[in-house]
Amino acid sequence: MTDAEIRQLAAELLSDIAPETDPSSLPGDRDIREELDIDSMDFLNFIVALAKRTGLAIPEEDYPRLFTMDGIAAYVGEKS
Amino acid sequence: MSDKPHLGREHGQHLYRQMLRIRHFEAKCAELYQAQKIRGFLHLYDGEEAVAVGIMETLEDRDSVVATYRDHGHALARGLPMGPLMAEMYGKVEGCARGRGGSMHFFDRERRFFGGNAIVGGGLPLALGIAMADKEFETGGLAACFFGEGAAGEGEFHESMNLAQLWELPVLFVCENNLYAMGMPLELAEAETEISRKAAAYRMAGEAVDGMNPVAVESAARRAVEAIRAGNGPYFLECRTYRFRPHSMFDAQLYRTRDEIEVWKERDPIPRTLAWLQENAMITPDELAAIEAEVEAEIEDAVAFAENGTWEDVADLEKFVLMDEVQA
Amino acid sequence: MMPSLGADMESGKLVKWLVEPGSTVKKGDVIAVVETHKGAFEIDIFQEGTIAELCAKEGEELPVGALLARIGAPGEKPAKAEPAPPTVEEKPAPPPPAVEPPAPPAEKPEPTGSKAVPAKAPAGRAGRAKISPVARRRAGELGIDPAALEGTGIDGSVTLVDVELAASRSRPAERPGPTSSEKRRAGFDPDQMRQAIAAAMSKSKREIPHYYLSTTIDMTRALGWLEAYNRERPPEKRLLPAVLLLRATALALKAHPQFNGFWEDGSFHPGEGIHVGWAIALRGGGLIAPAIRDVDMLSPGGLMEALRDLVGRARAGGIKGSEMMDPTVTITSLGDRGAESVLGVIYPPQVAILGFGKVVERPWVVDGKIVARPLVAASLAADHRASDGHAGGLFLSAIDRHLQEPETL
Amino acid sequence: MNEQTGTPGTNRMTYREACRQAIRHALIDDSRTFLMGEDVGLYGGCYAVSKGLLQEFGPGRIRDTPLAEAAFVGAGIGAAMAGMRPIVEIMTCNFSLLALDQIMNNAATIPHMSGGQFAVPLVIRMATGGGRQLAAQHSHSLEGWFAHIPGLKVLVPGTIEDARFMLKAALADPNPVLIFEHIVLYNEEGELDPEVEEVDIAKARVRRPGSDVSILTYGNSLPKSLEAAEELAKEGMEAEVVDLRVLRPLDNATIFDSVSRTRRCVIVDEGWKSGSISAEIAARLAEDVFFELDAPIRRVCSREVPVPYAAHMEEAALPQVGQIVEAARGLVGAR
Repeated sequence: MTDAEIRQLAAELLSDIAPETDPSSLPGDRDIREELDIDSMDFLNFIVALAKRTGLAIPEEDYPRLFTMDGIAAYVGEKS
Repeated sequence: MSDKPHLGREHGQHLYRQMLRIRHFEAKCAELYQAQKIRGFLHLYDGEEAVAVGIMETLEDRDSVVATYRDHGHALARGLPMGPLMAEMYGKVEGCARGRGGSMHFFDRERRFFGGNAIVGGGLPLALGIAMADKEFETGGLAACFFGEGAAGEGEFHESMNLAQLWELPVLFVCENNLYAMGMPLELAEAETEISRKAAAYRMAGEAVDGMNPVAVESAARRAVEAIRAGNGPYFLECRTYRFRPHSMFDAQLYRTRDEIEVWKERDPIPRTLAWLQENAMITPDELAAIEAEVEAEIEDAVAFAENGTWEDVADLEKFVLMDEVQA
Repeated sequence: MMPSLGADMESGKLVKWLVEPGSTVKKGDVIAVVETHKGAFEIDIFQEGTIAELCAKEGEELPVGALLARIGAPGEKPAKAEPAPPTVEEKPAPPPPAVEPPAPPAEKPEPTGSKAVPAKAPAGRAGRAKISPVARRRAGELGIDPAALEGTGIDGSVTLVDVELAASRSRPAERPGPTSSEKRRAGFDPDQMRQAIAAAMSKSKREIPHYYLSTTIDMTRALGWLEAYNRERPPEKRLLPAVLLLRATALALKAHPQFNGFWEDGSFHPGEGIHVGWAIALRGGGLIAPAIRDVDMLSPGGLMEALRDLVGRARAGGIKGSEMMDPTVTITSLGDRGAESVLGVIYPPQVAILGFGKVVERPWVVDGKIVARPLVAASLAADHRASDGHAGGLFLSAIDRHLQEPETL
Repeated sequence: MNEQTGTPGTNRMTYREACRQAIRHALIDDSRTFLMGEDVGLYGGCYAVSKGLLQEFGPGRIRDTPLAEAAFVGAGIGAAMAGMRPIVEIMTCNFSLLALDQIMNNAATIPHMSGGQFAVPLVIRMATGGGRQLAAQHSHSLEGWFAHIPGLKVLVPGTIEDARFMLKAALADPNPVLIFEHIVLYNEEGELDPEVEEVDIAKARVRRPGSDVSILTYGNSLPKSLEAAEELAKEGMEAEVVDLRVLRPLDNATIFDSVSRTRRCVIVDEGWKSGSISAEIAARLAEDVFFELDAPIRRVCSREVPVPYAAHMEEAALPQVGQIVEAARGLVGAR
């Protein structure tokens, strides 16, 4: 997946969780949890979905790398 | 009327004109009532004109008048302009009470006309209060209070007579004794039918006078007013009179005979006064014609004034239920 | 009798009899045709029996209520041709075949003297529920059927508070009529929810004498256990710390039941089961706290599933009314973001609410040494009518103790 | 000045003294004002309200009248129409019926009927109410009757402050104003706020704020209602006590506001229920704030009997604290 595809996927998954937001317009360095007001359950659901779509395991200790769009893009790009 | 040798030509004509104004005005009212221009109760003064005219001749601007529901004569003789009176009966806002009172409730603050009162006896206490104010403010004025002989049956009459005399208030009580309280004959209503004698019971000065004779009424009223202004307290005048027309427009007159009415009509003050003026060469045919023409013109103008009047805005219905201020 | 076929019908003309004396009739049979100013109508019957007599003649104009025919019991002989003396009536006239509901059964007399018990069945007309004007208006606004609510007002009437409470407990999605889809999302109207929260919280602060306790809990062991648990599992099987907080609280409640239940009618009523209301913040504002039932009996994995399901449905507007009514206690947890501590407002008629702040790394003294530890501030807001501070302290301690033994959760 | 003055030098006084001070100051302030009525002078007033005033102001300003209610009330009306500012005292409101023609047919109607030409700036004071074992011709509360009549203002001072200052506002008003002083209140004593020098005669007042029920009342039922509110407070119920003060025109705004907040209402009125001011208030609430109500409106009124003489019977006939407490308590249901 390209960087853009990863970002697009992440935005799609996030907008399922926070339907009233537009994650694609989010600056890449902002904490999605703050910006999209998603809590730990939402975040976990995002991880579940992301793992399913990318086939990645995403252990818990990696969660902090997935708090920003830039982080997600880098993480998924690197692992896949 | 030889007992009034000093009646001048001008004054005699004036009395006649005043009575004629009332008579013809009311004739017009009766006509307009049947044409449904005037509604409600309409009580005509026909036959009693000499009383109002004779009394009012003796009053001054500073004096006050409290009238009854049969108040057309009082108002006209007091000098209320005819147009607003007619407009009042039409119910127009240009009426002397904005069309609020109608025939029975003429008011005119400027001319100290404290209203036609449609509660028999209800006006007497008001006259007392007005007289108290006259006394307090030392205006020298008096309150002339009209009522019928029927009022003598009311407690308010007796309370007021007593209090007026007790406090020596400047009140001229004018009893218009026309023998019937609506349909109730005096002799069936009162144990003492000489109403003026009731005044004596309260130690009040008083007398009975021929109410069909304006000159007699006037001269008695002069004596009364003089006594009151001298500070002697109230004075009681019983004016014996008669109304030729029914009590109101819807009255079959079952309580009196046509003959009785005819007998009284021979004493009608208006033709009698005219006859007297003519006998004594105090009026020329031209002068008479002029008076009649003037009166007719005034009535015509009054009707036109009323016809051209306007209806009060319904939005003002509650206006003056509570007053915002006391007028100066 | 001549039936009233409309409010404006005063009389009718009998056009035709379709039965004759001796005819057997049953409910629903058409027996005559009546002409009215609105046209001809067939008259059917609500009784069984035999036509004893036709009293009205064809062509006759009769007022509403006039006798048309007499019906005897099934099998009864018709009257003889000559008219019976009018004073001798074998049977009372039949009831009019109108669409009146049967008279309600007589209410059982309420036992007198039991003043405290609100009369449940109102004594109003025909068993109609008593609903106060403001309650009726509010219920209309909220789309709630006030007649279905249990009234706590005078004479068992449904009052404003009853409606507000019901609104805050149930999903007001079945609101009839057009809705402003702009404002509504996932079955909740934010304005209505705000009103419901306002009502419930106002009532709470007005009526419940709260007391507050708090303690700081070292989460090292719990989170360590959780990390190990999650490490072996794919994301969808992993647990959130909330599961441990829920379990620890539920187990502590088993030992401290005075915090699990309701204050009603002037006394404490323990809850049947430990059903924890989990406060869920809705996206864009608002809050609901539906129950996770029998938390003490669920495994961590089962609880996590229940929690995920509940949060998902809450966000989607699919909470059942019963889930709103069930909680015996409430927990509000701020998760991994937000404030460090929270002091809750009890949800009446519950008697306690637990508050957990976000987990923070702070200096902590362990064995005389200052070390960094993940800590959580746990608070208890409890109804002083139902319990006292000492018991509350013991309860909080019990939660702490359970969190130190995560493997037992 | 006399035994009702209270402690000299302080603002503590009885309701009676407050009424007297009000009259006294009115007479000092305006030479057009005088007091007129039965036994207001030599006798000092049936309830001793005007005691001492004859000596101070003389018989021209303190006028004893014969027993002629129609004449002296009517004279008051006439004097008011002619520029004076009379205070007419009717010994007890039962006697006002002898002057009802004057009050209703003249005072109340002439301003409107004359098309606004004649105002009637008159004050009529009368004693009202029961509780002194004066039996059925001296104990009734007829203020509600008079509140029926357009053109009148009807005041019911329930506090020392209102007794002291309502008269001034009434005399300043261009309309006929009736003031009903409750006979039981005359002996009530209280402190006057030295800051207060006048009161309005338009608004009801919340005498005790509360959130759970509104008790709407006036006159001698005010202290009873305040006492009832204290009782209720012990049970955790906060009653708001609204002193109506003015029965005509009723202050709808304050009444509606209070009931809309508490959503429950008890009206306490010493008048009878049938066709009464309490009925009027209940009707207005039903008309205008029906959808704010959370419980039926309750009324605590006098029993529908002529007030009897015997103490226990009189007590049973008049509204009492216990009934008010019970009525309010009954409104909150089981919650």
